[in-house]
Amino acid sequence: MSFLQRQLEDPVRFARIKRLFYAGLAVVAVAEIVLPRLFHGTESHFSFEDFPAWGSLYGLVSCVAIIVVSKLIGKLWLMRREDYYDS
Amino acid sequence: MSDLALLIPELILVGMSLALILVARRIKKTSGATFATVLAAIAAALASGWVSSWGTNTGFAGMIIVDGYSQFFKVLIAATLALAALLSVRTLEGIPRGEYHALLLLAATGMMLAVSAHDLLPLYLSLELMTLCSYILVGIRVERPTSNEAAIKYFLLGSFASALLIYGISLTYGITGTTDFPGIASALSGHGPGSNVLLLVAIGLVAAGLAFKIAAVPLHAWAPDAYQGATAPVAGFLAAGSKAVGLAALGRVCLAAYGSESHVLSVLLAGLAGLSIIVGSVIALSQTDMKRMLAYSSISHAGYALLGLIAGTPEGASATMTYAFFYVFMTLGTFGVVVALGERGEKLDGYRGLAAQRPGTAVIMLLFLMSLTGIPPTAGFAAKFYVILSVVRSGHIALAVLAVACSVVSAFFYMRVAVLMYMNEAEQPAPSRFPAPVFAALAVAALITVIGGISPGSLAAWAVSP
Amino acid sequence: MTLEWLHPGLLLIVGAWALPLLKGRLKRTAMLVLPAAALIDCLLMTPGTYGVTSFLGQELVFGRVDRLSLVFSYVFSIMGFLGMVYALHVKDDSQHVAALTYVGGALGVTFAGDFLSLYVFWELMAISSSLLVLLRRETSAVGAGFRYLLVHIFGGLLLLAGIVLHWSQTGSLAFGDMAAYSGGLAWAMILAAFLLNAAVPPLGAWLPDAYPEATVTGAVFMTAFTTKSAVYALLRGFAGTELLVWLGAVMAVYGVVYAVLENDARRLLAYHIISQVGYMVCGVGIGTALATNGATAHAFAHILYKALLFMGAGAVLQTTGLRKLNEMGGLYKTMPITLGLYMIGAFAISAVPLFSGFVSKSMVVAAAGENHRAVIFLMLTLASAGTFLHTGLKLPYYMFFGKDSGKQGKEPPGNMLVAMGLAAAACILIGVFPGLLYERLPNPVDFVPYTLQHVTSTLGMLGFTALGFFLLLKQLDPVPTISLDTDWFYRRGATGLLTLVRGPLARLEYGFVGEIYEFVIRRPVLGAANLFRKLDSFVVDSAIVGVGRSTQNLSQVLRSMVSGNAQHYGLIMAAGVVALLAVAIFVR
Amino acid sequence: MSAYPVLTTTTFLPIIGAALILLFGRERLARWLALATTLGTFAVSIPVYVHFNKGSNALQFVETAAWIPSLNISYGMGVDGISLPFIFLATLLSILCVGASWAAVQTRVREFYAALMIAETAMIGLFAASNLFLFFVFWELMLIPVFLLIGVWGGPGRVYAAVKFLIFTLSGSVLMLVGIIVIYRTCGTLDFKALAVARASLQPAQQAWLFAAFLAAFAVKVPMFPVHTWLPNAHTEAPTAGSVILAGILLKMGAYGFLRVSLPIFPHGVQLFLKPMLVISAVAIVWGAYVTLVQTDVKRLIAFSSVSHMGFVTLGIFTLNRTGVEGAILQMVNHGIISAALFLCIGMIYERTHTREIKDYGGVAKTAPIYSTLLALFCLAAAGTPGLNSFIGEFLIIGGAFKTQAWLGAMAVWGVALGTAYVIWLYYRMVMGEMNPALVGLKLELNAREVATLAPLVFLAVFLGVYPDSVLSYLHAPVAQLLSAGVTP
Repeated sequence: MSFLQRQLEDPVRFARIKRLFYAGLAVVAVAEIVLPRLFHGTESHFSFEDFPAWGSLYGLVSCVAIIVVSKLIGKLWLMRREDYYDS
Repeated sequence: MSDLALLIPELILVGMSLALILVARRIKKTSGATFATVLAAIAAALASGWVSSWGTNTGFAGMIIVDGYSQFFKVLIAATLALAALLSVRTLEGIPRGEYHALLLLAATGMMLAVSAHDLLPLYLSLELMTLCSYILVGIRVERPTSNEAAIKYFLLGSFASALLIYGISLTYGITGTTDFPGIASALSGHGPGSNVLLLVAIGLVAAGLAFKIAAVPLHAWAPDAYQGATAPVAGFLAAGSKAVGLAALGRVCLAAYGSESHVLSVLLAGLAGLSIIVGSVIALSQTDMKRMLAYSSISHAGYALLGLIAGTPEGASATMTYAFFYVFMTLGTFGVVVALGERGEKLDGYRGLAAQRPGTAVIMLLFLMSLTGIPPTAGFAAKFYVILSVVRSGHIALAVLAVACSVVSAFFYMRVAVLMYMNEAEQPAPSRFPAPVFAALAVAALITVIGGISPGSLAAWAVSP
Repeated sequence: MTLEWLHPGLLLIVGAWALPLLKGRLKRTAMLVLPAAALIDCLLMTPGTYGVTSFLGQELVFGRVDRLSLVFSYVFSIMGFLGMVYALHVKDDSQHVAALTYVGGALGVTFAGDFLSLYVFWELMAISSSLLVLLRRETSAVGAGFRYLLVHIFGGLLLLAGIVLHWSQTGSLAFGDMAAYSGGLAWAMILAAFLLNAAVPPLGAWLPDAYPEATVTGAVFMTAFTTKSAVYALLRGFAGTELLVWLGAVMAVYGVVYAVLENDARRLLAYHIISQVGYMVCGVGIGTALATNGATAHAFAHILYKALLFMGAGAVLQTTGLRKLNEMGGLYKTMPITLGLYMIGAFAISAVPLFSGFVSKSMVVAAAGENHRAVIFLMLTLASAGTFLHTGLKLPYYMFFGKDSGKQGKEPPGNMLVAMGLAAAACILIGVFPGLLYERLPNPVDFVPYTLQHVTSTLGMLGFTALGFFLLLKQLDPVPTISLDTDWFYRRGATGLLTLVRGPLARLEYGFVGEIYEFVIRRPVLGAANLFRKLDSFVVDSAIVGVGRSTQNLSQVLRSMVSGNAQHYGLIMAAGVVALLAVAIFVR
Repeated sequence: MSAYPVLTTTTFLPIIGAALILLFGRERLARWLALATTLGTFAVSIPVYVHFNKGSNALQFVETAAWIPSLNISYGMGVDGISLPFIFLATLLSILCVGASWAAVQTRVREFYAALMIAETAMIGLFAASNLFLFFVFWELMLIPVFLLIGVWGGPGRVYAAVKFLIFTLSGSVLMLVGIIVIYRTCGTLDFKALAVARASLQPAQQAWLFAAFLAAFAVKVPMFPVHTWLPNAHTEAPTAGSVILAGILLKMGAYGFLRVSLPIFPHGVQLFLKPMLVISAVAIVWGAYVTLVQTDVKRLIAFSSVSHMGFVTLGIFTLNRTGVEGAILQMVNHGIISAALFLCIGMIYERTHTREIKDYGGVAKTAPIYSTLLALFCLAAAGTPGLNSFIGEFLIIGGAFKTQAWLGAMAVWGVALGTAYVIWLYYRMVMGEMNPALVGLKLELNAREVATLAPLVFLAVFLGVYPDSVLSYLHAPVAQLLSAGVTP
């Protein structure tokens, strides 16, 4: 299975993988905007789903949101916990 | 037939006692005297049966009556005498055996006369005979100061009581002009109950005099000291016999003579009974001397026995008779164990670890204790059942509850002996084997205690009130 | 039990207890044959009511066979089979007995047509599953198992109380749609009991507490049955309960949020069980045909891929003994097959098109959309993004890639790989041919998962989630390895956020159930208990014993009054006589 | 119907055995005599179960003989579906007691087995008595043997425990004696069957007092809430056999008294006292469970659990509906089995470790798998796990309670919850977890005799769990009769 290893450890190849990844993302986003409208395949329940590249945006936002919020909660908890353990 | 024929049982006892006194000096071995006494007791019992088989008779101008009631108690007294005599073999070192047994016999004679007395005067005389003998019996161990002290106290208080009794009798005579029971009854039937204060006083005094004999509170003070001072057999003899006789006399007086004042009587007796039960069982809790504890227990038992008489009915009287009968055997049995253990038996601590050393004795003792507590299947339970039944019949349910409540208290001190016997380690060496007569006495007592528990009915046909 | 119908649960339970008698190859065969037989038994069943017995004047139904119970029975017995394959190498008989009993209990619950038999199997599951934890035999495991057992017994009693109350109110033990009794006490208690087993917060904390402590193979079983049988019970009794919609949605997010902070591989997955069950509970709550179908389908798919994920994590734990993410890393070199199979599971749970999660989860989300619950829709979508973030990216990244921890893992035993392979195959099969699953769902399906918009938006979402992940990772660490960035934090002298995350927070999560247990159950109960004990000995007892004591004291007093000299006695007597006379005269 | 007086034989065979043991019982012989007696007793009782007619609600195998003609009190025996299970239990547990004491009792063996046999007679007789007088006689006969069993062969605090037991029980029973006498005075009979009719002559107020009087006796024996404090001492200090008899049978005597005497004879009294009885039963359940939770002594823990469990029984009885009462009786049997089994288990391990402190145990499972398994079974049974015997009993009782008043049911469930907690917790601390160093090297595993002793109880716990009708079927007729004729004034 040295193939995967090579892909990951050789910086050149790794950089290529990253470029492919970004390219893929772009393709996906575009596809999401274009294809449904092209083929009239929209069966969205909510207006906000019709926003261009809704899925991609929401994915990004929610990912960030989750990480930040969770860490925030973590922090808040920590404060309380520390008090808790001191008392 | 001659009036004397009615007194055959008494005559037998008197005769034997005289014989013993005559040959007293010759008697070296206890067994002879014991044997003679037991023989006389048995003879007297049989004779009383024979005499009463002629039906109810009065003699000596109606002063003596022979009926089922008297016969019942006479047999009981004979049994008391025999058991006491059997138990005495252990405790006669340095005591003139002949006189001792003669005194027992005379006391028994007095008891028998008392139960068949049908007139206040012979009642008084026979009770005096009994009491005088018992004074000496209590004090017979001259070498012991406690014994003498006990005798003196008993004598002083006893004469006080006799005075009360005779005073009551004289008052009664003053009111009714007669001392003979039917006479009194007929005289009283004239005026309404409670009308005559003097009569009430008379009744109170007579009741007090007789209550002394059964050691009912508040006339109980003599009993503990007397029992403690006396030898165990004598104590047993007093506890059993004196109580039986006192109850018999009370029963007859209440029913035959003062029947018309039954209301006052029942209140008096209820008071006596209640007080005796409470005081007896409560003070017994904190005793350390076995005989003293039994004295207090006998006081409370006097109270239980009195419960039957409160009703003032024949059923009540027969309940009391049953109680007295069973009580005699269980208390004599208990004293018998005390005797059997000798010095060790006198103190409660002496019973530590007895079960491990003498299982048989312990079991018998446990039996008597159960009976005294009133736990089935023993005679004591049957007795309690009868008296409480009669109390309930007479409507004093509160008194019944009090009685059973106190029986719980009594359970505490009786079972403390069981605890000592079974649940403690022995501190003293095992008691020596006890002589055959004592064993016989215990066997008889135990047997009756068990039979009385298993078939209490067997006695009922026989316990007929006057 | 009627002859024409054999209860698969009974088959497994009885078989389980026969297992220890067998030896070697024969035993291993039996281990596989039993669940296989159960599966065949279920497949051969035709809808109807079987195994009806009368008891206490009530009718007990051990076999209510309809589309709903059938589809659950299929997946349960399949899962039983996979689990046994995965556990084939384990030597400890009692684990197998417990596991098979557990599966049998789940099947029993599935086919129970009345509350009494439901309760019986319910308790059976609780006990056997707690054994799967206890049998790891480490102090931490015993503690967790004991807590797990207590929690479930509590739930069981809640259920029992509800059942008995329901029985005494309606006089019937039949288990059906409870909507008619909605709002009643019995209804509430039964619902609460079901929710507890479905690990709905705040009643769900037992799950991440216990599952990571279970045996490697036991955990695989546990992921499948307890929560999903609860989902079944909810579908059966509480479909369309509005409360469940919100509980489910919250649940879905709750699990995701906790997963961020999680450092223990199996506990992270455990939180994702909660998140995933959230979808099902939400579906049950929405209660439309599509929603209940979605819940059922998702349960079906979830059992398979979650088992696969736990198998993967278990394989790592088994071969390397590692459970902390920050200790792992670089395992892709030595455990590529495990990695591959795990990723299939990860894609499935993340609802990547062509994987089972995609075709099931989307039904629930669509149902939420269908009856215009925008907030729910968003929450569920967010949760699925989070799912991908952790199960699909974070976990594999730290476990298999990331900085090489130097731990030399090796591929797990063959039977484990086979089990994982089968599970993975199932995930793909369902993903590619959703019809296989759809035609077995309780309600007729006209749902098409593969629409352009759906596929593209899903891909977009997943892709950009990944983007976000890598961006934040970059922003977090100059060097793309986790342990280095901790070094970096230390060097920067910052307050060591991650150490805090890994220290107290980990403690918080390990302690979480412990805390609930401590403050909600143990302290108050034991406090009251101690109080009562004191009262019992110092008040009640001494009150009664005091009577006796006082009697004895009275006796002492009276005794001391007995002086022993004659004149006092005489005085007493005289007084007594006077009293007697007074009474005599008075009472007339 | 069998030819010979089966009940009398069953009842008095043990006492004959006791006599034999006392007369010529060398230590070894005493054991064998006792075993033979108990087995024989069980054997002669078999015709009762064979010929019993479940359909009838009347007393069966009736034997009567004149006893105290002057009071027209007769000796009467007879059983119905309510008393039958307890005769079975008594005869069975006696055998197990002999088995359990085989090695445990080494001092004064003769007296021990004699006391045990007398106790057995009392137990059987109580449940077989068909009139109140005999009932009371056996009731009291139980007192002294158990008193001795606790006080002589018991643990360190045995004397206090024994005396406490004696005084508590006696205080209750003497009031019952007065009650009996009052009944006799008013109704003129003490025969249960006759009383069912003659009770008409009891005034409501009188009935209330009578109920109170009998309550005093029964409540102490059960024991119900405020007067339960003798129980922990007695159970804890008693030797294993004593604890088994206490928990297995003696506690049932009180509850049985309610069913046999109070409900049929004082309907008005029952109605008057209904509320308080239900309340103190519920209190007993919760109170007992709480106090149990924090016990540190194994035997004491199980003893206190009896308070809670018997609370269930009285609760069931006073729900006065078929479900509750049948559940209560079933639960009496169950508790008899389980608590006896638990005491046996504890006794067996105590013989090896000589400690009753829970903290001295732990990790027993590592060396004693069989023991741990059996104990687990009984613990689960005690916790009311479905499939084991307690479950159905508790289920029915709670059902009955909910029928009466919901909050009672809630209390009961709370009791079950706590019950489960303390049992499981006990098991967890004793058997699971790390091995207690003090136990290392001890041979904790059971031997064949002990397994044989527990085996019947294991069987019963499972059998009654899956087939409770085996007991319930006996109850339907008499309970129906009790509730229709009895409770309704």
